[in-house]
Amino acid sequence: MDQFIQAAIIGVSLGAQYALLALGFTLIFGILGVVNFSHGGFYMLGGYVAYSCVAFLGLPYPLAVLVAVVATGALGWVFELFLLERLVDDHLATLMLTLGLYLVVSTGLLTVFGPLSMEFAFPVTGALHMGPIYVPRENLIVLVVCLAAIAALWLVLFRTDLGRGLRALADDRAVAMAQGLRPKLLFPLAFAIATGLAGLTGALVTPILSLSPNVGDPVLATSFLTVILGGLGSLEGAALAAFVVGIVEAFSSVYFGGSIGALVLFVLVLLLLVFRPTGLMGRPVRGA
Amino acid sequence: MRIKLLGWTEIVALLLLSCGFIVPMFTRSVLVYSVLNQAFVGVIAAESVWIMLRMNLLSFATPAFMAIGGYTVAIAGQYDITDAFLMTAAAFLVPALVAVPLGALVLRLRGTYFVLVTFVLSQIMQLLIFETPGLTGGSNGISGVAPVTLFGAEMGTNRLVLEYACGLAMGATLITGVLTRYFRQHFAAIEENEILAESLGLVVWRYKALGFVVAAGVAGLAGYSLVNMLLTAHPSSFDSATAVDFIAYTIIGGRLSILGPVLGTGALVYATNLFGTHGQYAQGLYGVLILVVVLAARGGIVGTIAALWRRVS
Amino acid sequence: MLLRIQDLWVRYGGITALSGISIDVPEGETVLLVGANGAGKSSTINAIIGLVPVSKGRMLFEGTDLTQIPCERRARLGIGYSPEGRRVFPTMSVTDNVLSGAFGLGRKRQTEALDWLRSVFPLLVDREKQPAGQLSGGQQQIVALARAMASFPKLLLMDEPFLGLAPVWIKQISDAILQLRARGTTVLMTEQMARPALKLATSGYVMRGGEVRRSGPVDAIRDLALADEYL
Amino acid sequence: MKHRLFVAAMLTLPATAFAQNCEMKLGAMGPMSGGAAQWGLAMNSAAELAAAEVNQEGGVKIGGKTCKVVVVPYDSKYTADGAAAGSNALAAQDIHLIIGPVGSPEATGIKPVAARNEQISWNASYAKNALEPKFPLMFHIAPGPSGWADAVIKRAMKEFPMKSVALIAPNDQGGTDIASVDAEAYKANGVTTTEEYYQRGTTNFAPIVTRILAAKPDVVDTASSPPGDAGVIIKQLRLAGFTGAIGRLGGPGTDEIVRVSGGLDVLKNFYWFETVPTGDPKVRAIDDEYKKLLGKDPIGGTAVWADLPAARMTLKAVSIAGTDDAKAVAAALRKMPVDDPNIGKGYWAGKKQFGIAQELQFPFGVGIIKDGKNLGVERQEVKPE
Repeated sequence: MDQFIQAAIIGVSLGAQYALLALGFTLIFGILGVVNFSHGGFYMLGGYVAYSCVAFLGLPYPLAVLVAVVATGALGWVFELFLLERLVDDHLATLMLTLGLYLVVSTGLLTVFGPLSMEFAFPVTGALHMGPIYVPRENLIVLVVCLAAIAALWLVLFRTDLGRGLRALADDRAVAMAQGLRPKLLFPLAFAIATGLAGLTGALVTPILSLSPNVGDPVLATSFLTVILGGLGSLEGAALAAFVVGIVEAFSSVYFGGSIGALVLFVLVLLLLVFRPTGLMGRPVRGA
Repeated sequence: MRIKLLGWTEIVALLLLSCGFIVPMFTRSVLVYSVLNQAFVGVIAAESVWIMLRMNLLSFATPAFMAIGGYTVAIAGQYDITDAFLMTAAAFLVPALVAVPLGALVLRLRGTYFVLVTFVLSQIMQLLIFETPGLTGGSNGISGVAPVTLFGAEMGTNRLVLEYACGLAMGATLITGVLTRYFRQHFAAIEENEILAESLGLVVWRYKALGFVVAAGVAGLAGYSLVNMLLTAHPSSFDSATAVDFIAYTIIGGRLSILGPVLGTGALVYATNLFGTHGQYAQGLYGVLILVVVLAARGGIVGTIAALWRRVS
Repeated sequence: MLLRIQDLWVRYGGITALSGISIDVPEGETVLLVGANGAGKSSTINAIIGLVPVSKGRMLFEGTDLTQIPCERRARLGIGYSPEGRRVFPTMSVTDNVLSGAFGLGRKRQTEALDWLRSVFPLLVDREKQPAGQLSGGQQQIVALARAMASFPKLLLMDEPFLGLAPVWIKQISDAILQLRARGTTVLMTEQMARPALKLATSGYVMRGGEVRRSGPVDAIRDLALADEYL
Repeated sequence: MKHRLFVAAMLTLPATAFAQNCEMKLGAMGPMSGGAAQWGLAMNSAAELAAAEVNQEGGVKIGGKTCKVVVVPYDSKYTADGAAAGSNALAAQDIHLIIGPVGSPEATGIKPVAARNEQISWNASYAKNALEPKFPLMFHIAPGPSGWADAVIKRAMKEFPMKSVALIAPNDQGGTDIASVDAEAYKANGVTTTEEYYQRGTTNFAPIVTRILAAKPDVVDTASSPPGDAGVIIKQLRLAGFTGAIGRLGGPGTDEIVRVSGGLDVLKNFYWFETVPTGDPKVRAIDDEYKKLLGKDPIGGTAVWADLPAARMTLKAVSIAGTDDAKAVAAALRKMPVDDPNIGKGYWAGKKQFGIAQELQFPFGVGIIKDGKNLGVERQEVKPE
């Protein structure tokens, strides 16, 4: 029973982390129709920017996280505006562009920071123990930030002009443009929000886990899984699916082991897609 | 209307590939052999991706079917079955057969859902290999695969291996070419607008299933060629991340014609080898190359050549 | 003249959709484009709003040539657009749909627009939170109209507003258009159903095969327009 | 003829080297990007240092001439295909001697190809078939766990009494080939073992940690998990309340583990295997020498020290053989005594495990951290087989 409760707690904390990543990923897909292969790159970049701020500039950690969000958001904005925007309707071209960016970013980080993991610790450590059950304090902070980020994103999307504009462009690009909504203004902003979220996750999670130039690879796979499960382009779906993926991963890893645990997760996603091809809360699809 | 089995693009592609038989007459450079060999494997895999792209489906499942083809041959080799014709047939048919039930599951999905589910498929394949050490050698793979035999003679030398890979690539190109030519209009209709095609009476699922199954078989040939080149079937050869390479070959080459996967593979395999000796910068250079080509050459290499041709003439 | 179209040509691939039409929309009037399917009505509207490229010709809106201006900036000049088939944003609420038509105008003007539109169309209040995709066709047409009017445009483009609607809805939409016109909005609308549309228009153009067949005050074109309706 | 030149020139362009007066190229191969990048970059650093040392003296002696040594790195990406392609790419530059590759998949991939290309390769993998008698040009930089696990366990048991141990490693060849051998060694010492494999790419080990702790082991051994992973595993083990000792019978990387896990206090009780006795100031001096000769810091941590003797011996063997022909160099190597100025005296080993004595066995190190205090790395001498 203790193990069961522990698995549930781990699942929720994994879910919070996955939700932050998946929200950005699905935002870019839902609004721009771009499958962002560089998502993991922005995650790593967020980690390294925060690390550099703490280690070289001596900034306090929360400020470093903020800088990381701004920096990754700014890079995302520039990348969308100057490169991606030119080919934004060609899904294959954008896939290749984001892939190219990922390779360049990870090589850049490897060159600048070297291959080894950094010494980058979360300022809050320790765990709350209740008998055999424990909850790491840092996970609680990530959970709180995650919920806050989801709330903030929701407010932006559903309570501001920017959000209305983005959703309109996602629903019907041509008509939205005819209503005066300018993709060239809004798409870079959407991309920046999403990459900023990835950067936020990186800045928050890499000190808890580890920071090296290859921690971005699994991010893409996890985001993929979460977003398919949740239904493409659906924010609520992505958030829900992130917690489902986290909990399934936690339980299957605890009860079946790491390798089979991953298999269980993949097969589950495959089955869900077969029986419910649009994911938990998906909408009809765009072309690939 | 008469349906042509092969067009000039397919013939040019086959002629380009046939250099695998010609080059060994002029050089014995191991690098030339190695680059060509990798390119022949890549071309087959990229053609598998290309078949699916004809129907507007982007598939990440290529490494999974390559693994099935490659391991089929490697396992058969352990039982001393090495005949070239038999193995080629098996490397095509086994993945194709596996693709039948899989296709029934995944072809219901369209667009990005299809992209993502095929990505999941190749991840599952990796884990299945790890979890079945008895059959596949698990994480160690199967090494020391016996070389193929053609009419009982072993194809052990570098040159024979290269020529065999070339033959396989031409065979795969022929299969791909005939399939996409014969069903050109059907595929084009599905690519253009699947729902419209269906409403006009085209039995869409039949052609999609056919394309998927043949693409799986072609990928199996790529896996076979790879195993034959390395004499090893190893899970790292079929990593799901390699799917991205094959897609890059196809898109960089251009999706307009079968020349796309052929030229794109040639260019990128050459670049990979060129960059490989730059150590840690290799990946980054490859990334820059992709960015530049995608931004500067709309429609890939083939699209750019076509545009230049139109301007000249 | 609010909008003056001169010798407008539109080609899609090998097909010529418009072959050199000229249309004038005087300020304050309601101009009707009638004709059968494929006559070129929607192509004209789409060319004005910028959804299809123009291959030749000029479109002067208050003296500015629209062909030089990208689609997303034309709305800012004062052109509202209600597309064929409504095309409301299906996942967005009714209110958000309306407000998306007043993007970037500031909260004050948005509130003003919303209040006025709600007074004209009570439906917008009753269904404010509902996703627009769940509404009936007639309700969606109201939303599309309100969205187009949210920026108080000088010129309102309406592409087939009655398409697929029951008579009771046609009546409601017609009333709504009259109310908008009372506010001084100039309207350019297309319609296959000539009969109800002619009641709203001040002048009109009968189109066939991408060309203008006859133009003039409503009474001058009525017979030809009605003949086309039954084609 | 013209065509032949053209074709050859086009296709070998990456290999085009403008032959200087006299130059010998030495390959350095391994993963230089991705998760295992540091091992490949360490190979490169070791090769660079050995080359710089020899070049300081003028170079290697080939056929009466003294030739400058140039290192050519190759990123083999931790895959079988990458290493096979690398062997060919290096062969095309007329390179017969390769320091590397690193991982088990790479070792598997390069074997037949390097044999075909007649190249010496020095793999550092812990694969169960890192050497095979049918590939006489293959050399092994250091023994796998079967060569040292027993000694490390015996030393650790003195410090940390244990009855049960849980081993954790990635589910691919780089993990399974080591953890399973480690497990045998533990069992031979009367310790019960459980093995736990995770999917490479796992970033959060909390669920696996929960699973491991359910069996209540005395000790958890992180085997060959990459240092970044091992650091996270240890951090999360401690967070979950695990107080037992933690072992690492895998590769080097303790400094990195200390950094990632959060310091010595978190590690608390830790023992690990070092390929070389890293506590020895003579061994540590290698980094200073690198900096002096090459003007920058070496990349790859302690792995550089472990890879260096192989590179040095290879270049020495070239001068003895008077050629860089692989067969001649291999013959010279086999006759050479194993003795490195920094590491100390060692032996040729591998006969017993692989049937071919082409493995360098040097003194190695056992490191102990007890109650949060680093007791340093003890030198463990080795005996000939």
